[in-house]
Amino acid sequence: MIPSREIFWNVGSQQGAVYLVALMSVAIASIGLLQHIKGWRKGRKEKIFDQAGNRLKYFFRFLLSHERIRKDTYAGVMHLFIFWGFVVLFLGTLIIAFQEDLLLPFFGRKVLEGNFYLIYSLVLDLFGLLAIVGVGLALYRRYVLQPEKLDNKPSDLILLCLILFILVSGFCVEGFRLNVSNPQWALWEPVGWLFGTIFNVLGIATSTQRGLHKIIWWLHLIASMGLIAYFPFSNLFHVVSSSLNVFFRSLKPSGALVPIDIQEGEQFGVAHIQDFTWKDLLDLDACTRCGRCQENCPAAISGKPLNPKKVIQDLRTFLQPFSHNGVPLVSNIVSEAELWACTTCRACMEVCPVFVEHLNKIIEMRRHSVLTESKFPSEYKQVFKNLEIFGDTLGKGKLFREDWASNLTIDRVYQQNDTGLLFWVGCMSALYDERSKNTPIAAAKILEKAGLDFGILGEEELCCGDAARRMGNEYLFQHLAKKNIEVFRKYKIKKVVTHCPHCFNTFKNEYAQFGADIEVVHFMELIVTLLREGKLNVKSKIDDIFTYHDPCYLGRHNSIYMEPREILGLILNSDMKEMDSFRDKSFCCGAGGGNMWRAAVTGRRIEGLRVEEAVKTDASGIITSCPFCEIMFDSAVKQKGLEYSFRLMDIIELVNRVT
Amino acid sequence: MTNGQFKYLFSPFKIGNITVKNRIIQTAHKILPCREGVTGDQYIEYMRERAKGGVGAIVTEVMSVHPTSDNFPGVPGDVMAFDENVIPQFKKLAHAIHEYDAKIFGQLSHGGRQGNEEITGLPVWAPSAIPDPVIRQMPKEMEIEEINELIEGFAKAAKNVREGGLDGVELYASSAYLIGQFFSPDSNQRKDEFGGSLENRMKFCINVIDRIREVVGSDFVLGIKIGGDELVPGGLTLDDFKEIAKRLEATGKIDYITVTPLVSFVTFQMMGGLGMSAPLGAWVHQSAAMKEVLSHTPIVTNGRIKDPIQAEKILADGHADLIGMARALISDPEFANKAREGRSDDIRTCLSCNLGCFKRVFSSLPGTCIQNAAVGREKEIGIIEPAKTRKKVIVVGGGPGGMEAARVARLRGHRVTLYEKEKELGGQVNLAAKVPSRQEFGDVTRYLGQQVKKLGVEINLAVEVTPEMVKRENADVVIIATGSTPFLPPIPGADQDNVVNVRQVLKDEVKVGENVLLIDDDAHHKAINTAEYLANQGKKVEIVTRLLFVGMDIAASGLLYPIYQNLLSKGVKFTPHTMVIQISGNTVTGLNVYTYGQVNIEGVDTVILATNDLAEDLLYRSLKGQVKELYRVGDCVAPRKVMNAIHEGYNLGRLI
Amino acid sequence: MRLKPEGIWILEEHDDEGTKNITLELLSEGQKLARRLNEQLCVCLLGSQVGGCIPTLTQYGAEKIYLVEHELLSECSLDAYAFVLGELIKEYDPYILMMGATPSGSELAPRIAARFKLPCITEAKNITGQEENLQITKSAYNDQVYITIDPLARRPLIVTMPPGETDIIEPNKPREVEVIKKNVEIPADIMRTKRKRIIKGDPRTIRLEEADIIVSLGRGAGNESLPILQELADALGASIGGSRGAVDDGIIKFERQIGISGKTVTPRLLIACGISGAREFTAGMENSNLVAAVNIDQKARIFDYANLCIKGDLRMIIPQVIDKIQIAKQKREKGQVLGLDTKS
Amino acid sequence: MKIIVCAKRVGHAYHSSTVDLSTGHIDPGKMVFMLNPYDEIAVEEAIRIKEHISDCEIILITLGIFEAEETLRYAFAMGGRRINRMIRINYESFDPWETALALSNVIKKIGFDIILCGEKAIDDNCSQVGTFVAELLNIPQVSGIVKLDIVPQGKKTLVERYLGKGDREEMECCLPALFTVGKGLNDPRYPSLPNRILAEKMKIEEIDWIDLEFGSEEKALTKVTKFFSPKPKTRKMFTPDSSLSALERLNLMMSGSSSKKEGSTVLEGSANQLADHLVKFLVQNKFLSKEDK
Repeated sequence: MIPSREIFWNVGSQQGAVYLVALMSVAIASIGLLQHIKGWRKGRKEKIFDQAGNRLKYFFRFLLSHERIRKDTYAGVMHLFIFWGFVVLFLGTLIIAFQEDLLLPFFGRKVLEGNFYLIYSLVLDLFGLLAIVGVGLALYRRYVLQPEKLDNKPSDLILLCLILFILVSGFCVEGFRLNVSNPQWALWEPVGWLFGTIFNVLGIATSTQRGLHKIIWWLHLIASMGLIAYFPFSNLFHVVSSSLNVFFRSLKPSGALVPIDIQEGEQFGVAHIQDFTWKDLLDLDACTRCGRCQENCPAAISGKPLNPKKVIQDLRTFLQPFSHNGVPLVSNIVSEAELWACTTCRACMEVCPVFVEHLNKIIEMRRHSVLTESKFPSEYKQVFKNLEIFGDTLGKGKLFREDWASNLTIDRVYQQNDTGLLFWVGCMSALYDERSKNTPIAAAKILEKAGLDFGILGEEELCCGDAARRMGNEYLFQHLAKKNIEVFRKYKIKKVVTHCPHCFNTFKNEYAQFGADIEVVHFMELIVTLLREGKLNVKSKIDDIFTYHDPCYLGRHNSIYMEPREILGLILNSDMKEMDSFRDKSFCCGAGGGNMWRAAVTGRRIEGLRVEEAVKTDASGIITSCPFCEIMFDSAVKQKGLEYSFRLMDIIELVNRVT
Repeated sequence: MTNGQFKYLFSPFKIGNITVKNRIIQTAHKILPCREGVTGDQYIEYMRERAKGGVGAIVTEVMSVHPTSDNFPGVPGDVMAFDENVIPQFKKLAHAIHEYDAKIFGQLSHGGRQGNEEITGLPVWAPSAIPDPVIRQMPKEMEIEEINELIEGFAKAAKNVREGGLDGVELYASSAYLIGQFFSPDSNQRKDEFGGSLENRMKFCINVIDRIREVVGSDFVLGIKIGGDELVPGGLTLDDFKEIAKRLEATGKIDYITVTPLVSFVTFQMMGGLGMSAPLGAWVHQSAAMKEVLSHTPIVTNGRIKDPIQAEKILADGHADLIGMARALISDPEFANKAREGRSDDIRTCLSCNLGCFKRVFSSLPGTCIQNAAVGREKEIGIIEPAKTRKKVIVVGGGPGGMEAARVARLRGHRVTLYEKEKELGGQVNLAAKVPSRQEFGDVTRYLGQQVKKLGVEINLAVEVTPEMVKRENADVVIIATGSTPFLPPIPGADQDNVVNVRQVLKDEVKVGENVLLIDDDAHHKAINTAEYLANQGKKVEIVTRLLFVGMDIAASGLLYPIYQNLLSKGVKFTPHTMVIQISGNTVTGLNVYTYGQVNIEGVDTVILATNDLAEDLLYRSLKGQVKELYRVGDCVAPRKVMNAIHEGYNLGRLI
Repeated sequence: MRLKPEGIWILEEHDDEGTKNITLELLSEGQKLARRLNEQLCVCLLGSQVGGCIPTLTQYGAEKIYLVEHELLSECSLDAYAFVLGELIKEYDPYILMMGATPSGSELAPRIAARFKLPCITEAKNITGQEENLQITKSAYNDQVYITIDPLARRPLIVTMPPGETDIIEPNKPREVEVIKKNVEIPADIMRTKRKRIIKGDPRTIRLEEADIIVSLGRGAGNESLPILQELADALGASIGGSRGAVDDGIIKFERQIGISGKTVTPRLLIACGISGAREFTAGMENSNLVAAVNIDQKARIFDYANLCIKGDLRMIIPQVIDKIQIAKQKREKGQVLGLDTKS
Repeated sequence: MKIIVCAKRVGHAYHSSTVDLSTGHIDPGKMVFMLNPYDEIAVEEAIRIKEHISDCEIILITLGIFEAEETLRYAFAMGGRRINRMIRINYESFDPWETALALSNVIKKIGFDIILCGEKAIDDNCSQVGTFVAELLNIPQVSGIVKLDIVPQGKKTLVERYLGKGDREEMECCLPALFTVGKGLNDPRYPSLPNRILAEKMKIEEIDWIDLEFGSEEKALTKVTKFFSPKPKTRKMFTPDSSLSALERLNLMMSGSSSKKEGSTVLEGSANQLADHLVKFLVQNKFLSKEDK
């Protein structure tokens, strides 16, 4: 006997009903799908079909490897099980449909026969089991482990139960079928066989089993069709939306914000939901509420009102069919406290498995708030005015910009004829306090030791505009950027080196938006090159054990993780210690996005948490490579009374000391 | 921002043709012995440390312009600035200071009648044959040729200073030294063109200035340090010095004037005036008075200025243009940087105790600071390096020694726990600071207490430590700083009820009668300050000592002057040369140590012993061999002074 | 009619307690100026029933007093003052008219100047030169720059000087000086502004240097005493200050520190609680008018500086003081004469 | 209601090198320029008044060279469409009198109910122009106000200003009037971008100095002759007289010449007694009787 089975065994005569149910569910699903599309279409137009090949390639890699999802192992495995379980089961169902609706009626042939059928059965059974395990893991995680990042809605339970029911009922049907028809190849359907054996052990009569089979078969079918109908209305829709989001993910430099036209208009940034682009709205839909952003957000962790997941989910309510588009977002949907708590550290985006871009939404809303409404935390007014009047966030003025170099002989580029390299000092280093000047001094000495011809702009430096831009003041940013670019052009500057990650990111990723044509290197990249080329030599090594803090704008925004570790490896005698969160998971210092100038409103201080983490490593000090981080940590270290026992230094100072 | 708090103190200032980065000037002071007539390497390191600490300008120690000169009474060894051999070391010095963007001026002087033939081997030169009240050697009245020779000596020295790369010279013209001796009718009674009228008396000085300007040119800083008031009968007064300053300004060749309290070493009274019993900024009025009469010459004030806020106030009130400091910077070389960075609280404030600096230097010992062990040994022990391995350290005793050890150990990264059996930190320092005129001594506790707290030393107060407790803690290092207890001398009757010790009195533990007899075996502050404490309460006090005079050991610090003044005006009786041999009831019997004659002092209500102490080393002994590393510091080793405790604490902190 | 303007005039300012310090400062500065320029130092005394101020003014060097008393001058009304002062200027033609750069002086000076087209210089630091070449120095540009101004030809020159910049000279004995009493009829319709009331400043937040009464505490008071001392301060309308020790111990903030390294204060009353009186502290408060000290240590140095010395535990005493003050206040509210409970 | 706001472009010196020591001039390159912060408060107050009283016209006036237009536009951007006119008098003067003449001349022609200006300009620190204008227009004025309430009927205002020691004075003033505003009246807003764009497009009416109708006599009353770096003034401090003997001088110095109070005895007793003493002391010295209600 050729192994096979009759598809509508035991239900035969009601096939039509099956198709009717299927049709209904697909219709309902389509309505749901259309609503989603309608929701996305609320947004502005944006063309992102570039690099379709690359996008497709990455999309499949993403699906197959689950690389971003697997960053959280439990969730990754769980998702992998359910995903592949479903993929295979779905394919299996497709094969059946292919056979029953195409091959059999038109060609009178079957594919589910013989060995293929046996393997088909086995594979489907195993993957079905995998999916059950996955769903089990999901249920266990959601309702037993209950990690804080997950918020359980009824729909989550319904969905999981529905899936579980479909899977289990499928196996029940299989078990009944095997028991009643009792084929020789029952063991090729091991899970079904197991279910059948259990039914037999329970002593259910064969006739009863036949009856039950019919009932449960229908239940299984209705549940499955129900799932299809329910699909666009449930979290399961992420199968579509998240996939699309992965495909349409941003390929722009990760540190860059999108410029807006500030010459004309009455309205800037995002005031209402329709001011977002369709991709932004797809983002909202793609969010699976996995909570990883929340788990990694420094604001959320330190008890500030911001929770990136909540922001996305709150905005998502506008995608629903009868939502009122006219509601202003800021202060109605996203509170001002939430809006301004973001440090723009990009931790949320880095961990988001489906490439939701939280940051640009927050910035767009900030832009609206600042530019259109002129509403922002009161401390920022002084910062904006300082930038406008003095050209630096601190309100010190250009005449103080060369003070740090008073003991050094450094060329000013405006006095040079032949400009080589521009060393960009940045406001924080040049102006903040005496301590902050150590870094540029060390940097200049390193450049000198390496015999590089360089100059500084001195009084002609202006703030790069990073702070203004991240605080939503695009007007100020563009104003500053244009002035700086003008100066670059005036002195024909081609290459800029800076040690401030914020200046670095802005020059490298954002100035091109305004026509700057400069090569930008971070000081650490330069040091690594100099060390490799032997232009800089390590003369002695340092005994202390240090830990390294990855600044957000160097690490996550620009992927410079390797250089500092290479340098530290060369200049420290012992291995550096990593903190609990490092590299792409590095925990922000709390200064970014304008929070430098804001008194912490609620919750714990972010820099304090980071310093605690650093102290926990038992290292004797923390090394960073960002003046902002240094200032923040300095205050935290002092506040904790560790001023003398726990050292804080810029990596450049350390390098200067040993070369 | 810090600049806001110190608008003037940290604003740059133009002296002559150079700009100093702030208003803090380290005034000249002798601190380390000088060998072979050139600036010593150790001294350069000492100066480098101060420049690194952020001062605007530094004046070198006083340097000689002639072989007949000895500028420091009783302290051998001046830099012979007139000799070209000094130039290489000058260059080294200038380089060290310039590295930190500070300026350096060389101070030139001739000791005049304060010279010492025993040191120079040459006759003492002076304007007139009138001996100095302290040195008491009859000088030779200088002949015109000798005067001219000296002027050349100044010129040569100034030239060397310039060639050595320093930024300027400062003439030391306080009345203690030759130029000033010419000013004063008290020491200058010449009948020729260099004596008589003020114009004549200033002629020597003016000639020196003219000649130096000829040699160094007009673009080199030339400052002069003059007194403000000689404060001796018949001496120059503030009004006279105002006139002198005016005439100096009129030459147009002087770039700044420093007004110094140290006009004379008569009875060491001026050093007393710099001690902690003098009011803070007691001498500022002199520079303020000069500022009123001068039109443009910058004035440097100094003397009892030890706090940045105080300094800022002086500048803001227009009492001076620049602030001179010496002892404040000996105590904390980082003074300027700490103030500028808004860490004024972290400054180790000078106590004006004069014990590490004046007293030792005048006893021909290398100067130091009782609070700062690194003075003069900056290179060897000045840097506190983090420890290779972090240890668990227990310090028993929160006196100065214990706190310093805890501070340094913590700075090096150790985990430190400090135990103190009293309710507050400070140990015996708290007792010393109870006498009103010694209140500033409490700054030892203030600084160390605050630092250990800030650094995160775990502090346990009111805990009596037992050996079991220590063992239970299982620490890597145990430091015992349990101090001392008073020692009961074997005098018959010393166990009587009316015999008490100094500590009991200062703690107000005992009731002290009206007639008090203090037995001073200590010769330091113990007896005389207790006497002050009691005399202030109106008690009748007598001090007996077998030594030459009461408080003999602190004579060289100059502090005896104000204390004696206070004690004598309150009727305190001093009975030196007398050894107490018996106390019976209200009668104390003494023996003259020279004649062996017996003295009976009757009607004594309370006898107070200011004798030695006994090391409190019980805990140390019981822990010996029981813990991994065991050390002891301060009185618990052998009862001595605060300085020993702090220095030992420092050294130990660096060692473990 | 005289040939040229004569006399250095100072406009007196007073409050309920008599002549204000700013007037004494102006007199001190004016005396020097009058001597240098060989002019007479005159005071314009405007107000209602202000004759009592005359002795003080003569003590500080006034040589002539123009006295105008009028009901409408009882408060410093700009319109009334400007009118009366204008009448005086028209009649006597002074050389220099000095006022304090106080809220009222600062608006009166330019007002008069505009009325008679006179040169006016506000917030002057000093006046140099003479005759036609007077030069006035003032601070400008954020205190980074001083400027010298030539008041050109017209006289009187009107100058305001900021309070607190000049040291007050030692007073002489009161003398007999010429008092010119003027009767000026003030038309009622010129009064265009009217004072409604004075709203008192909050002693908790005003600057310590401005405080009238200060309750100061030291290390001896301890952290736990701050609430009761604050209560005492509130009852008296006083501000809280403290010694360096209290700041070190974190009991109060640095801006409330009195002493060499803190603020120099001169309140009418300073109550020192648990302060030993280190020089550091006393140097910052020794010019206080009255000092009351509470200390547990009989020999505390602060007692040398105090008018009232109380040996005892402030934790016991101060709550009772607060109670007694409250009782006294209630009594007064009931209209009773303020008496004292002397039974113990 | 017609509100006129006088706004000035000021140079702010933030560095000690602003004055060139050798020439005695200030270097504009070492300053930053901005709308005078006090005038900014005045602009803000005008806008706030208009937010409450709709029937209101705001006119900004400045006196200055062409660069002052930028400052004027900033002030305009604060209020946007709420501001009706901008006028620049093309002249620059260091003399407040000249400035006030020009301003009052123009203001008189426009007409007004309230004139608002800053209490002082942070550059010359003069605080005169406002008062001069008030006198020239013969209207009442209050300086340095920190609160402004307009009584709807009767053309009256209630204003408050600081008197020192934290005390404030409440005054009533009839309209039309001029107020100079002090720090603390309000917190000026930051211009929004649409308003900035609008400000760029707005026309500024320019009046030339020569077109003002002055009498021949009316010219500057003062002249700035020199700029220099500040030096603190020497304050008096106790100095022993040189005619005293050396010992007396020394003793005076060593006692710190402090005002030690002599003769007061240290009181002891029960807490209640001591409290009585203290209260008595307070009563005697009138610290309790002079409470204000």
